[in-house]
Amino acid sequence: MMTTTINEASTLVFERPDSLATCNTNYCPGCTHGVAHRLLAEAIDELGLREQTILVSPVGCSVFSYQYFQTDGCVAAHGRAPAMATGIKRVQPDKMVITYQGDGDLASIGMAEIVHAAARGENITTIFVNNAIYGMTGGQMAPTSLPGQKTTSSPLGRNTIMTGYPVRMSELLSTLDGASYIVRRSLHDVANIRKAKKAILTALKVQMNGKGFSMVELLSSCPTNWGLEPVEALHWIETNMIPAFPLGDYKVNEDVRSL
Amino acid sequence: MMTTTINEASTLVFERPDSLATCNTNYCPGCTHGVAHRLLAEAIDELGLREQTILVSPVGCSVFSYQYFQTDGCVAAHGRAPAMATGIKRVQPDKMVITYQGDGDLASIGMAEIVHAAARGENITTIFVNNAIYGMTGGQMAPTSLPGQKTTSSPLGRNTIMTGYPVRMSELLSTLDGASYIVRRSLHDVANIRKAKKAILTALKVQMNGKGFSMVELLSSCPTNWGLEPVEALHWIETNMIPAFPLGDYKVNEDVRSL
Amino acid sequence: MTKGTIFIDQERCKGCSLCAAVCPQEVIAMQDDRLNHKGYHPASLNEADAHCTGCGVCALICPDVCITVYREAPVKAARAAVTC
Amino acid sequence: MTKGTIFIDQERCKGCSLCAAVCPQEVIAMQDDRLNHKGYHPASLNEADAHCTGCGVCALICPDVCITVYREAPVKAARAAVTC
Amino acid sequence: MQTEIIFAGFGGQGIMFAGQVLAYAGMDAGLESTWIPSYGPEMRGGTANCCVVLADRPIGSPVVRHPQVAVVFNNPSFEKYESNVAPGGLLVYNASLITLSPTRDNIEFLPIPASAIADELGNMRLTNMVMLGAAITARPILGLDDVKRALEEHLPARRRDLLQSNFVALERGMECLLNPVPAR
Amino acid sequence: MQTEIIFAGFGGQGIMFAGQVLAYAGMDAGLESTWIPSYGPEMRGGTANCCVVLADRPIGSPVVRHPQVAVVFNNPSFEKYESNVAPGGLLVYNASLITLSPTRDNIEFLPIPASAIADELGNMRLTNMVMLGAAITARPILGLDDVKRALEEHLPARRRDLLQSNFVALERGMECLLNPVPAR
Amino acid sequence: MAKEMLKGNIAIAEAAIRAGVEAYFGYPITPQTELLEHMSKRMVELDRVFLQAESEVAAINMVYGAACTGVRVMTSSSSPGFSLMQEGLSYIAGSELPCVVVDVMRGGPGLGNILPSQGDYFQITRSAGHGDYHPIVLAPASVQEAVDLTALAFDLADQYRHIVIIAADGLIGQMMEPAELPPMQPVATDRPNWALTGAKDRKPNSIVSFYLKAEEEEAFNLKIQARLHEIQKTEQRFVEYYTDDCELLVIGYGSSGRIALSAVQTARENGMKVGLFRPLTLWPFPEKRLSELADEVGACLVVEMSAGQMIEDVRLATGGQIPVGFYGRMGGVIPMPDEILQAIQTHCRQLSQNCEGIPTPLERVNS
Amino acid sequence: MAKEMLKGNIAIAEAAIRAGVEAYFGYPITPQTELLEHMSKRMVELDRVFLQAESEVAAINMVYGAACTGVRVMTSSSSPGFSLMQEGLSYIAGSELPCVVVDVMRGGPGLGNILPSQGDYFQITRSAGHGDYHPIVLAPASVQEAVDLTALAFDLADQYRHIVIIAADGLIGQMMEPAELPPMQPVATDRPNWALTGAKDRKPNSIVSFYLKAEEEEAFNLKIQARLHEIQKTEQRFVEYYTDDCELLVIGYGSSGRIALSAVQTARENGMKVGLFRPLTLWPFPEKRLSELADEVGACLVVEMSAGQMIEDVRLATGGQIPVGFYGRMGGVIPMPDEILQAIQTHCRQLSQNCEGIPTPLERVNS
Ligand SMILES: Cc1ncc(C[n+]2csc(CCOP(=O)(O)OP(=O)(O)O)c2C)c(N)n1
Ligand SMILES: Cc1ncc(C[n+]2csc(CCOP(=O)(O)OP(=O)(O)O)c2C)c(N)n1
Ligand code: SF4
Ligand code: SF4
Ligand code: SF4
Ligand code: SF4
Ligand code: SF4
Ligand code: SF4
Ligand SMILES: [Mg+2]
Ligand SMILES: [Mg+2]
Repeated sequence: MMTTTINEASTLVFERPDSLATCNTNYCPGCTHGVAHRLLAEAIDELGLREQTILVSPVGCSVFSYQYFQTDGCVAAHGRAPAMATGIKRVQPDKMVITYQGDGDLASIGMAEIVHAAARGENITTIFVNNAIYGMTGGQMAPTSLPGQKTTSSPLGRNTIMTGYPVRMSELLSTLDGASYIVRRSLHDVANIRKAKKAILTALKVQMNGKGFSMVELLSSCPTNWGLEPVEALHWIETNMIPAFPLGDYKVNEDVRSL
Repeated sequence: MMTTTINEASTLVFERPDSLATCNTNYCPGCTHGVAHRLLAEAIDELGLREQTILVSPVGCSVFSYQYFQTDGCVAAHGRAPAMATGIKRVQPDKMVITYQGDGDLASIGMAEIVHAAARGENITTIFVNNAIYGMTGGQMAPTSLPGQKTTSSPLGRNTIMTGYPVRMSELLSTLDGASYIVRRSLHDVANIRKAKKAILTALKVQMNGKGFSMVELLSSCPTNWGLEPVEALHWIETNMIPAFPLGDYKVNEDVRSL
Repeated sequence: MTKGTIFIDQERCKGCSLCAAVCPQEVIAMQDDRLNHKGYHPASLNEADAHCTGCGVCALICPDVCITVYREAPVKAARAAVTC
Repeated sequence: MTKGTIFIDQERCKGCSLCAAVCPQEVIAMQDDRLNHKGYHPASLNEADAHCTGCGVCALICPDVCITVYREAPVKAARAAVTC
Repeated sequence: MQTEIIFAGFGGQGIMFAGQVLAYAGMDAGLESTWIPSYGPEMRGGTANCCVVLADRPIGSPVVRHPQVAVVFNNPSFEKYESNVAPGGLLVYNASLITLSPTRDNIEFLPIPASAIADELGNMRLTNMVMLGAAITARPILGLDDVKRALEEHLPARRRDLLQSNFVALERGMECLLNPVPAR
Repeated sequence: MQTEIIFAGFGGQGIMFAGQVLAYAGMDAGLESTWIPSYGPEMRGGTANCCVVLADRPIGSPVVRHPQVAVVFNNPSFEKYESNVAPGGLLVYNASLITLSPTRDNIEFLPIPASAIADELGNMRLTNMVMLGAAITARPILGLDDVKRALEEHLPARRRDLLQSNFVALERGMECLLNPVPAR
Repeated sequence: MAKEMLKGNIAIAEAAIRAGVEAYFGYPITPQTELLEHMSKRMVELDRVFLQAESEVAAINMVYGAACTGVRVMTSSSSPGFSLMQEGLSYIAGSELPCVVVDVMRGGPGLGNILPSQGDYFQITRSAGHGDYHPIVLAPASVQEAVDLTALAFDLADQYRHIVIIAADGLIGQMMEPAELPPMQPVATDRPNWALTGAKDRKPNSIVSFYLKAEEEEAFNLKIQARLHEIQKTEQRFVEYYTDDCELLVIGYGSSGRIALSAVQTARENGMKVGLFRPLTLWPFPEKRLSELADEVGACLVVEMSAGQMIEDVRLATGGQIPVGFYGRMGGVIPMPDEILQAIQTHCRQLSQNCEGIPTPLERVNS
Repeated sequence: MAKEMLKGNIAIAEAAIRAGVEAYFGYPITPQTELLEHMSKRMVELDRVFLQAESEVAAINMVYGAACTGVRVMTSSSSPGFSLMQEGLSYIAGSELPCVVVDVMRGGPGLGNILPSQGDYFQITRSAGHGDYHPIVLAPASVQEAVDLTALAFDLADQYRHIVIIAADGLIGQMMEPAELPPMQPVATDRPNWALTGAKDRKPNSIVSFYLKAEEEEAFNLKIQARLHEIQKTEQRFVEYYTDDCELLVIGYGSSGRIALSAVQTARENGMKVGLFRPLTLWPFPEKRLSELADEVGACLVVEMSAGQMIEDVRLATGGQIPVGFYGRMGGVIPMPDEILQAIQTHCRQLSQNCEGIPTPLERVNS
């Protein structure tokens, strides 16, 4: 059936990356976790790291991500991926250790572990998928939820007087000398997806070259718990999340620029 | 015996603050925890807060501090003082709730709790006594220990490649919108002790006026575990700690300046 | 304008319609009349008009990596264009 | 120069000698020859020369708040000076 | 007497609500009544199902492995529950969406063009009531009036306007039994 | 046979080391031997003490409530342990620092001007060896040579240079028993 | 008030509100989350304290703080989150503070799954953290019982200045069932004299969980033990069915007790002399009554959604007098009435022959 | 190698190093800290992994990660820190990973104090976290035994892919005693096939502790239970003294067992027919041998530094055959030989009269 649509001169210009497993994901329609997965898999392929990569999945909607990559993997306790990754990396410094974490996982319960991994300059890479909500448990407020955002645990909208303001992890982690590469990107359109991919490549190179802790924060959608259509959800990232979480490079050490 | 040394015209110009209990402290000779205590007690007296203050002591050398103040007090689990204080403050918003924490307590095991208390803009005040070491347990390395600093758990000196760089809490917490007043002071000489006192007064006023989270970081000595005479220890603060932990105001919200 | 085409794995598709939304040529349509086995209305290339340029942005945004892109063009140039 | 004096609670004193170190008049000495009940060599004001000005910096640095300061001066000014 | 009914389909097809209406009706009719959602691995997958048990004595397990009645709205659910229904049981299925055909011969099959009917009534969200109407008619679980009363009392305020059309949907479901689509 | 000795004084007075030397000597002499520091609330307070047990059969508790011998270096320790020593036991105390006088009459008191002697020997840090020398002489716990050998084998390298003066200190402590200071 | 269809999680939350809970701190976790979500709505409406903590560790320490002020305070979680509360619980116990904690148990160990389980029995009843103490543990078997025991939990917590844990599971938490809520209790306005309310016109209060001197710590522990002893004497609670003339006594708590009842009823209908003993308090375990029953019955069969944990308490209570059989399912599998009925039949058969044939728990789960 | 005076904490650390531990992660806490400090020196010398974690929560999860790579890994703490490790331990058990954890127990509950205690027995043996499993638990009574059991711990952990906990206390951790260290073992270079070493020339490995489908989670649990069953059959360890002709059997583990020996010896010298049973494995509890002994002796007396926790295992093992007396001290108070001797005398007297007079544990601690 494929062949019918392809004439001789045609060349394959885009296909599924090898490091991405062929099974279907459990993500909801239009959830950009899937895009984040693809970008990470492409980066692993392009750098030829599949056979030396160990992925540490979080507890969250991406709890299954270890199944979605053709690499070794494990699932950490909620929020503890950076500690688990530290254990793996310290005994196998030659392996690539990557944590993939949601915002509830990384910015709420896992705050101490991510801060200290960064402070130690732990030579691991963190893909931080910030969708401003607890997806897996059904849309409760996250430390990253926006002021006024209605969630199942802030039914009247996030009240800043009672619950404070969104935690901006990239800014926070950038205060640590141990952090070498901390950037924030977005997955709301193709141009930004391209930028995100470049950042992930750089982050992995940081680890390959033993330059210390690297993190790429990705603004991601949760159509289901935001109560939006997938396309609307991408607009919501652009119009609501980006102002609260400005995109950009928050920390890029001298010796990383060259990479 | 006193009277013998005092002639008629003399007036009492300095005495123990009322909020400070009369018992001896368990601190080592020359430990500036004692100075921090006195400053806090004076501030409580001057603002007339003794009868509405609840002090949350940490686990650390200052675990007994609840005994040293003539106020209500409790001892939190190691690192959890901000969470405990939150519980107290939320049900009694009219009371003054103060946590007193060491650097191991606040910057290591208690990282998540202090960051989130600040992020929520919790209306409490934290006195953060940073002596770059775990005093109570016998001088192990803290996240705040200086590069090369010899401790009982870094016998060859803190190795930045393996353990990273000192965590600067004031800088880190200043990235949070919920934090209203974050400053660093030192206790190494009288001029700085005076400045520290003013900062503590301001921090308490921030809470009195419901302006949100306030913290005063105090660079403090640990002659015992630094292996220095008390006087040398004060010099060590000045020559080694201050360069790593610059003194200053890291976050002073608009509405706090007026106080 | 280069000519291209895409192949959509319709059983993998979750009908989120992001591809349709981003296609500059507007040649992707959602099949509202049919459900795939997973119960979604899959996207499909509007074979009728052959305006697909093989630009690949549909593939770049597809969260479920359902789309394979082909293009009538020398490999290198092509790859460079779509790989992000 | 105002004249003042201090009273040191020598049983509370832990002999850290910080007060002696900061006293501008250098009128505080450590009693190396005697131990208090806690086993420390307490500080004491050198009563002999009455150069204590009551400036209070010894009291401000004493970690154990052992020192009370008196000064021959009107109360207000005095307080202002030592309270920090 | 104890009857166990499972409702299964895609999220958004009103599965949970159909079950709750039945459970409420059971309670109001003085029966013991339990409702429990399946909140297993499927959660994310987009399929939803719940189990209702009605009985005249305390209900032990609100969860059942082999329900007497399964009301299924889509192919995956048809596959899953055809095999689970207790022998002699009933499988009510949404013939407008379900393309699979029955394989067992020791249970009864009741195909209902529910989506089509709902479409006719001008609101796809009524599919669940059509199915419910058919189910309670095929098995004397509860009277139509019990269910209507339950709807009346428990339909959330924001849905009140739909009360009448819900009633109609229930009736249309009931009518299907007068001239059933022959099980293929 | 089991002997329990407690050493107590200020931190920095070499309390712990004195105890360890005795424990080592016990081990080398083929006895069962335990040493344990008191690491209780006092820790911060600046006082230090440890307990050594020597026996010819397995030692049950390395901690004892009523030691046979207490070697105390300062007033607080004198107060604390005078009452604890087992009846018929011995209290060796540093008469140069301790100003308190004995109150019990069912134990033996041995005042040693240890600090004075150490001062004489030109190194206050030898106080502990003077006290140890006196203790082992007053009670036939171990021979002086056992202790000397223990010192020789276990004195940390950085302290090696002090070996001889440590020996002297031990001997001076022993000599004190020839002309003891009368207990006041 | 009339009965309504209530979801277990929400019923517990609403019952706590009506019992006058003034502060709730929690963290989302399935299958408990609706409890937190209901609190996020209602507590705010009522102008009481609701706060989603950054973690279960923070939540339990917030509870610790609020409890210091003498108000009724509560948190809830599920197995992994409950594990994270162990240190905090020990501190609260060490400070003699009242609080209520709900554990809606799920499959374990580890991340396990979100399905019903009773695998936390040991952790809840034996050792909510380090040190010598037992929390009071209440185990509801229906939504109505969840409502009733929640009210009781707060009363017991205040009466004994002790932790009360409601041991529920995914089944109780997720199901809807008709239940009647009690009327709204007024929130207590006065504070106990030990509370941290500011040292106004009184000596300062302090609340700590440490006594550096061994003698003092022991004295404190003896005080706790005396209290536990008192609780053991007076608070053993249970429900029994068909126990007047039974040969086989089935024993189960919470969901498994509830399901076992169906099996027992069917067994009775088939003329088997079977009864059911359902503990309401897991600590103190209702050993008095159970040991009495042990004199009357020939054997007992413990049913749990675990590999066999409560069975130890049953064996301790029956002290080897009678054989103790076991039927357990794990990892979110719910034992169905028919399976339990089978187990009952096997045991009855073995009873009529020799009792020794009854397999030990481990053999049972392994077979 | 010759004997040296070794501090318990340091002996355990050095023994672990010689057993080939490749990674240590820990957090300071008295009375365990010397263990961490020794590791900070030696592991770095040997170019192995030492890392002071930011907390016990982080430490156990670092252990989790390192264990995934198939190396010998260890952490150590004391009671409050051990409580913080509960979730992580449950994950490790749920992932079938080997590791060694040392708990140098101190007085509790709460912050308690830093003195010796055995108050964590339940938490260690019953429920290191949520879910159905027991870690293997070894209890040394001397520095030499601490050395020997540490080596054993790593072997058992690898053999069973299971958690092994060394249950020590402040006494064992802080005391110096002559002991002989084993020679240095070479560090294993090969990795098990399940380890996460990168999917080179093989299918990807994954290590998780969850099975969302109930049936799969149950299957996994049954696998664990089968393993535990195996361990129970083969690994029960204990030491007994004077048990050939004794009427009263004293039972104690670790420090209290060691101290009890002095009392038993004195009792023997006074002609009392008393023996000592000292479990080396707390889980599996040496029930087989103990129940044999129960047939021979008239009563037993359990000695613990707690309100009575192991006593439950003793009662389960002796199944009501004989009265079980108790002598316990808490909060850092160490039971002295003379006190235990007294308890022995009381019990012997009661034995010669009627056994019923023996007070229950709670009565005992309260009296
Ligand atoms: C200790 C513990 N607490 C709570 C949970 C429940 N839980 C699972 S995922 C999750 C949050 C997921 O949110 P996020 O990290 O933002 O990931 P997302 O699903 O949004 O991608 C929570 C609270 C848990 N599994 N373990
Ligand atoms: C959960 C837990 N872990 C570890 C400890 C041991 N501990 C007590 S105080 C302390 C650190 C104290 O250092 P810091 O907070 O800097 O206070 P300081 O003594 O230096 O003033 C530690 C690790 C504990 N009590 N509880
Ligand atoms: S719940 Fe949200 S984050 Fe989770 S899969 Fe669905 S859309 Fe994505
Ligand atoms: S150990 Fe250090 S911090 Fe603690 S009291 Fe002594 S000097 Fe102060
Ligand atoms: S490749 Fe470009 S043109 Fe072709 S369908 Fe995709 S987006 Fe449209
Ligand atoms: S983006 Fe992918 S999943 Fe979404 S509709 Fe297009 S092809 Fe289907
Ligand atoms: S008051 Fe001033 S002058 Fe007097 S002793 Fe103190 S420091 Fe010296
Ligand atoms: S500063 Fe205070 S404690 Fe120190 S010597 Fe002077 S008086 Fe004594
Ligand atoms: Mg999220
Ligand atoms: Mg410190």
